[in-house]
Amino acid sequence: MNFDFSEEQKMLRAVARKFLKENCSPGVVRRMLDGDAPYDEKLWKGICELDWPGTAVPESYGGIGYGYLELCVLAEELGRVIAPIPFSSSAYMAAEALHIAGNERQRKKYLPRLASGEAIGTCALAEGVTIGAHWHMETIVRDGKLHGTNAPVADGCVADLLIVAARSSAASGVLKLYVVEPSEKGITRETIQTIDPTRPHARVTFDAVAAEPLGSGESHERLIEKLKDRAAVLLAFEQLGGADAALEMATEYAKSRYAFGRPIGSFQAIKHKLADAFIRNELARSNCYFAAWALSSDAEELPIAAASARIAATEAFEYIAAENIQTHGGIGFTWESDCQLFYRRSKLLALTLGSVRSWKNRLIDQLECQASVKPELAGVD
Amino acid sequence: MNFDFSEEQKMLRAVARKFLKENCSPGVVRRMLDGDAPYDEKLWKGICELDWPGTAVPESYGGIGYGYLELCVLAEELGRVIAPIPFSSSAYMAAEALHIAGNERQRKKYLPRLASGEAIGTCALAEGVTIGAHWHMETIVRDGKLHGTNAPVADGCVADLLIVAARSSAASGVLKLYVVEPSEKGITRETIQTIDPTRPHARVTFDAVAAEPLGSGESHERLIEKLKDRAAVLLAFEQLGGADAALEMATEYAKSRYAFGRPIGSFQAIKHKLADAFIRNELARSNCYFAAWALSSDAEELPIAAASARIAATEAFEYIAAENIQTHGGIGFTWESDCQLFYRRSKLLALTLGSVRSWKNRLIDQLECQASVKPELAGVD
Amino acid sequence: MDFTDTQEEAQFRQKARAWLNANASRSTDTTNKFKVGGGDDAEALREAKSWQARKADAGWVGIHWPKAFGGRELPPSYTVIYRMEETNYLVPRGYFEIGLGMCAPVMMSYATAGQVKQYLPRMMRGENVWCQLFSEPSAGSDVAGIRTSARRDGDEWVINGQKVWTSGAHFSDFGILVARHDTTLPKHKGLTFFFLDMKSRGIEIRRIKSIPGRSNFCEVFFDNVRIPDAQRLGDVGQGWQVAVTTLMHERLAVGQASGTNFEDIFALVRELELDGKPAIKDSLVRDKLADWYVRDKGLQYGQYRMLTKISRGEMPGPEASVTKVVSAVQVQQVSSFAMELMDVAGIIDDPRLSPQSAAFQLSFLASPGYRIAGGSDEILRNIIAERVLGMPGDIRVDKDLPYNQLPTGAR
Amino acid sequence: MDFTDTQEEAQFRQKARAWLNANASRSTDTTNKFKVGGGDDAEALREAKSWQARKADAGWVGIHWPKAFGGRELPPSYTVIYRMEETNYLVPRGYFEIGLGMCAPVMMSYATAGQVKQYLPRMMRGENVWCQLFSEPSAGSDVAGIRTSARRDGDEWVINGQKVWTSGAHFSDFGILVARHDTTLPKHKGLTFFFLDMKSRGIEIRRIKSIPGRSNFCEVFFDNVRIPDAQRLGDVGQGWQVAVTTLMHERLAVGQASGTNFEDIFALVRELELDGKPAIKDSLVRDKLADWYVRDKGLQYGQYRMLTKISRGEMPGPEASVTKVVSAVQVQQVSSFAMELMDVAGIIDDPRLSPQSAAFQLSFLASPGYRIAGGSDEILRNIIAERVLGMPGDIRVDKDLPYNQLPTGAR
Repeated sequence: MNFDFSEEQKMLRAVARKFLKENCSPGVVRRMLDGDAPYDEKLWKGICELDWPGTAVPESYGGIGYGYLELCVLAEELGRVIAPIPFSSSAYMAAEALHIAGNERQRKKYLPRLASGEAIGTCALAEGVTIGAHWHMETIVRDGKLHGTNAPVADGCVADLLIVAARSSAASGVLKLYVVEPSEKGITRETIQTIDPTRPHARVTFDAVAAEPLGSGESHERLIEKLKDRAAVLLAFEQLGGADAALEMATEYAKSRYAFGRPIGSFQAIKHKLADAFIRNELARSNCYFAAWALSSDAEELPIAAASARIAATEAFEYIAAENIQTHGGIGFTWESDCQLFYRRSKLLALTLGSVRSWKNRLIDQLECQASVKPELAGVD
Repeated sequence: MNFDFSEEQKMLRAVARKFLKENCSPGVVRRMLDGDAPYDEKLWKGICELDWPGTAVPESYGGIGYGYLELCVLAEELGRVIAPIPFSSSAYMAAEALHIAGNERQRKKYLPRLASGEAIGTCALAEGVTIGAHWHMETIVRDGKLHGTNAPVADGCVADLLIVAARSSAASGVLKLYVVEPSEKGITRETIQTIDPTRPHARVTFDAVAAEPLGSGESHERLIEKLKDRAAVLLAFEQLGGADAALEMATEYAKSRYAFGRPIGSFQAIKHKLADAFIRNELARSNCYFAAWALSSDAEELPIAAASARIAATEAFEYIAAENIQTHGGIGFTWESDCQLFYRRSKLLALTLGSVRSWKNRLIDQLECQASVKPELAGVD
Repeated sequence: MDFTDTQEEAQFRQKARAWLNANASRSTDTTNKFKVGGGDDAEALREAKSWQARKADAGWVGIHWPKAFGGRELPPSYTVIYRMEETNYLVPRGYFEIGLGMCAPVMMSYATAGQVKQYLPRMMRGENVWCQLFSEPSAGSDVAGIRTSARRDGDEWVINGQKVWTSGAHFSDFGILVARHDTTLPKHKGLTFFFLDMKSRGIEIRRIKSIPGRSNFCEVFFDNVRIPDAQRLGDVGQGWQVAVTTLMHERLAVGQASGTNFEDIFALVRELELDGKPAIKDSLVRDKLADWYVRDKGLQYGQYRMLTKISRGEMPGPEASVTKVVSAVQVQQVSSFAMELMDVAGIIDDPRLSPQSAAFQLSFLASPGYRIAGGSDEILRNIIAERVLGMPGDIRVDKDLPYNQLPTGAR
Repeated sequence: MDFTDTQEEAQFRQKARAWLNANASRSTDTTNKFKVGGGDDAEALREAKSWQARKADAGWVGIHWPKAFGGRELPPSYTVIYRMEETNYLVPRGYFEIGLGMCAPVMMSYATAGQVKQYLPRMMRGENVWCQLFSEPSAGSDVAGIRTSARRDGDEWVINGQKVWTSGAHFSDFGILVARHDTTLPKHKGLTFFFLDMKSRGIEIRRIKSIPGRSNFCEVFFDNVRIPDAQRLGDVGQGWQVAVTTLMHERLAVGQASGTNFEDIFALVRELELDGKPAIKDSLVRDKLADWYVRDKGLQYGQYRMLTKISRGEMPGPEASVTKVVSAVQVQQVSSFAMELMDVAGIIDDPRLSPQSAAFQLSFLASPGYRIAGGSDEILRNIIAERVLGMPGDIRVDKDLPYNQLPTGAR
């Protein structure tokens, strides 16, 4: 039993934390809130120099071939500092999509650029989403060309490479992933306003855009599920990191802020609130660890593990992001306070890849499926 | 605006409270837990002498014709003391069923006996309930005779009069209410074990039992809904009374119990818990008052009001019944403590007439219906 | 048990409604409901002042005030009736409530007859806007912990320090202020109460930007601001008692935290689809909707109960804290859940794209403020436990110590 | 990151499993899972003792204890491995855990070599059962507030007072006890620790009946009970420290509150119908199931993390409080919700009628106890906040006062 990260992975964490402390202070994130930059270029450059985008990309495709546990470590650290960079879009989504659905030529062509950070990739998976009364998001392939609108697409305006989920217009309606270069004719990209401007999202419109299907052209329904499961684990680590950082921020404040002649952290209303946050974070951490194991070992438990990690981490981060503001009181509600960074990001991450509702459905579906196969509930045994 | 009980009703409350304090101490309720009596005879006699069972029965049928607001007041007071008597079965259910579904002859025949308390009535409405793997509860009428099993029937073993919901075995499957005297041949009644022995329930089996349909024999689907709505308001008042009493018990204990050299009520963990209970009780009270108005004025808002009162009162009573034990700590978990009386009763009442889930469904159905009729949400305006 | 007005009340309500119909437009369900820091430009202020003047001239201001102070001396329930009616109309809000609800009563109790005559009529007609200067950076929940100092200098007081969360300070003409005149006394005993001209020299006002963006909250800095001793309200050292009575006057207010609530999400789920069915048919949605409806109605009917008390001449108790705790938390829950129902699109807060003009997203960003402003969830639970249930107070380490010897941590 | 045992651990686990297979029957999912105050008759006790003797003889008791004390001196992780395996079998439980988990370590630390030699082997083989006498009617959460007195009389101590919630006192042969030897000292300083023969003259034991019925908890009354000074553990006045270390030894325990949990309700909703559909297709049910699954697994994986720490020789911290808080509350939620799903039939707790032999109803009645016993929800949150997060303690009014001057209310 060695249910923990290894010493090497912990060293990677220490290095990452130190680097991010120096290069991704709250001030860096705030610049995104107050300005128009699509991401922090200096930070992005820095992590590219450290080869982070290539962490889990095999060396044969230009990565450093560390593995997914290392990527989980980095995700957690990036989550802690609410990093304003397109890392998740590029490393968890686009590179993974190429990795699991691309053919050899496509991998050779795109993965090295993504691994080095020279190119930023993203996925546009929104399918059949209706926004408001008029905006139905759906992308269709007709005569080999993409048509339709996709939103919200993370980093859609800056991506050098788009992986788009689109359904063929034929009666079969097969869902496939397509790789698109945004320089193609017929693409319109515009930033849309979201609750977390530190991670900009776009609406991308396709008007007869040339696109190449990933892989050998079979249906990707199951691969997209797999892609989401895998990315969910990494996003859950980002959430876990954010939840830890928000709890630390609240705890520090509760210890140092005095009211009624005593630290507010000596009031049980505050203590127990933060103890509850700690409990949620621990439950999230344990589920995340299990999911990291499932991801890194390509275990059959991945769908269940990913959904569980996602549910627990969403619950944890949303709770403490809100209660961190409450612990701070009025000052926590000001624009100047860093509390809002966690609050915005927690909700953004909670809805990325689908709401917790959709993950709960996936979890129960999988558990039902498992239970109908085996008489007893499966587990690690 | 006079959204409160009248002075006369408050006087009735004061009298009732005094009477019940003297005649329904926790010791009286505990005797039911420890013994086998189906109800407390002395208390039942006492309230019959006060004419409580006839509170809302018109004088023409032997009642005292006060009205439903008065019955709400009594329900709340009986709820406070967790009264171990068949009042709800007889007054909210059987008498009401006769009142709204019976014909003149049936009312004349049965209501005076119920109003005086000379007879105890109850309703057996469980229909299509499946308990465990083998027990499907359903009563059908074949050739004018009742067949089947019904459970749980409150006070089923002591009732002198059963009102039974049964479906005709014909293809129409019309649901009707039937009045049955338990002395009829073919009836078997046995007490079943429930979580609250202070209000015994029975399983009643009908084997070709002679029964008389209430009223003129039309379908009673809607009348049964109405019967439940009306009874729900009264049960909500019982829950409200119980919730208030449990909160008072917890508050008293928290003020007088010392730990760490101070009253435990000075710890925010306890204070805020009980403040939360107070909030729930207030929300329940306000919803109950509205439901009392709807019941007493036969308003079209009754279904919504009844469901709302039931939902709020269930939430309130279940919360404080559990947290009252928690506030007491170990002593609250002992058989000797009166905490368990509230805990058991709160769950019993939560499931009587159907779970809160079924009431939420009824509420939303009604709100949908209302909204599709009116463009704006209705309310008291 | 009924909702019927007395004959007099019904007449009054009818008149109010008639006047409102003639002078304002009715608010429909969800239109124009959400405004961020609405009316912060000069035009909106002018409109508000003009509305207030018409309203005062028509007799709808100071309804329950003594005639001596320019009121109609009707029972307080009439004020509530007018307010209930007014909530159904689109009228300027957020300018005069603090003046009329808190500053006016304290002036009536503590100012001289001459001062009352000088200031109240203009306040009623909206010619002057008033604000309230209590909270400080180091004294939020613990209001009595304020540091802003008042030093006596002959016939004047010299004020130094900083206030925060002062609503509308930037468009206010006058304000009421608590300051500390003696740091060697225990915290509640060293306070003195004043009113002052917000245009006085040495006052600097900065708008506070909050999470959802612009707000009407301000920071107010005092740099040797001079107030005549004649503008002291109550005795020297009586400031805490004066402040407490001021806060009690707010109890007549009808209203909950603004933001998306039951009716908004009810409308949403009647339109939205989930798993191929109308969202309102989904049992999780129904479960939550029912809870929210019941709480919403519980608060509304609770206000009827409060109004009934007021009609009888009783003062409503701190039970009003219930409304604040329940509604603030509910706004956060409702908005958060609505966003979840929108799934990946829930993050979009562009009013042109998101349902109901992104009202849920906006409420989500604004809701943390509701849970803090006007008494945090935690303080209100303390109030309910102590003042309603009679539970013992927290252990106090700050009651009897001289203010300047109180522990303040590393501040 | 893996769940693989080392080669040695794997061998050990294999041996444990083989022995258990040969000596006990495997527990299936929900059968025989719930017993109220199980094994309280003589026959069950005999069986338990016989089982324990076999287990000890086979080397499965005291796995990580020093060889000098009769153990195998393996790393503590081996004890955890054995326990993990044992949870899958139907074996007698509830008799020896306190003795081996709490009394034995304190004896090893504080008793003489002769005493250890005299008592430990019999404890290991189950010949003697031990209990722990800490809680009192007026000292539950506040254990240091105990009143039971210990008066020195020559070479003996005379004990008077009452203990409560003593698990298994009625079948115990020995017990460990904290008592107050001096009421003029502050509460934590006037305590002294002993072990004693539970058959001593002057001890009266009464079973406690709890909400769900019979329990193994007892009240123990002391009327001039005499204990030789040689049975004092630690110095006079050192009782609190000895008690605290005793409580810390419990941390190795693997386990959650018993009672219905995720797997039980998962089985229920796969059978039950709601609104004409399988209950498991209902979105409210799914929402709750998912939460419970995730919490359940979070605790299970948390135990793997703890085991990993133990394997490395680290002592697990007070994080174990998380398991207790989460699982106790969850049992109450799960059982309550399951009853709601059964609708009107949910009140029936006849094992012949209600699903899963009325396990949910029984859990509902038992669950309030889980939230209190072994540290209430509130105390555990304090522990997490203070010891894990490093937050300040509550304001203490009782630390330095002499015990006999502490406020005790009306008692």
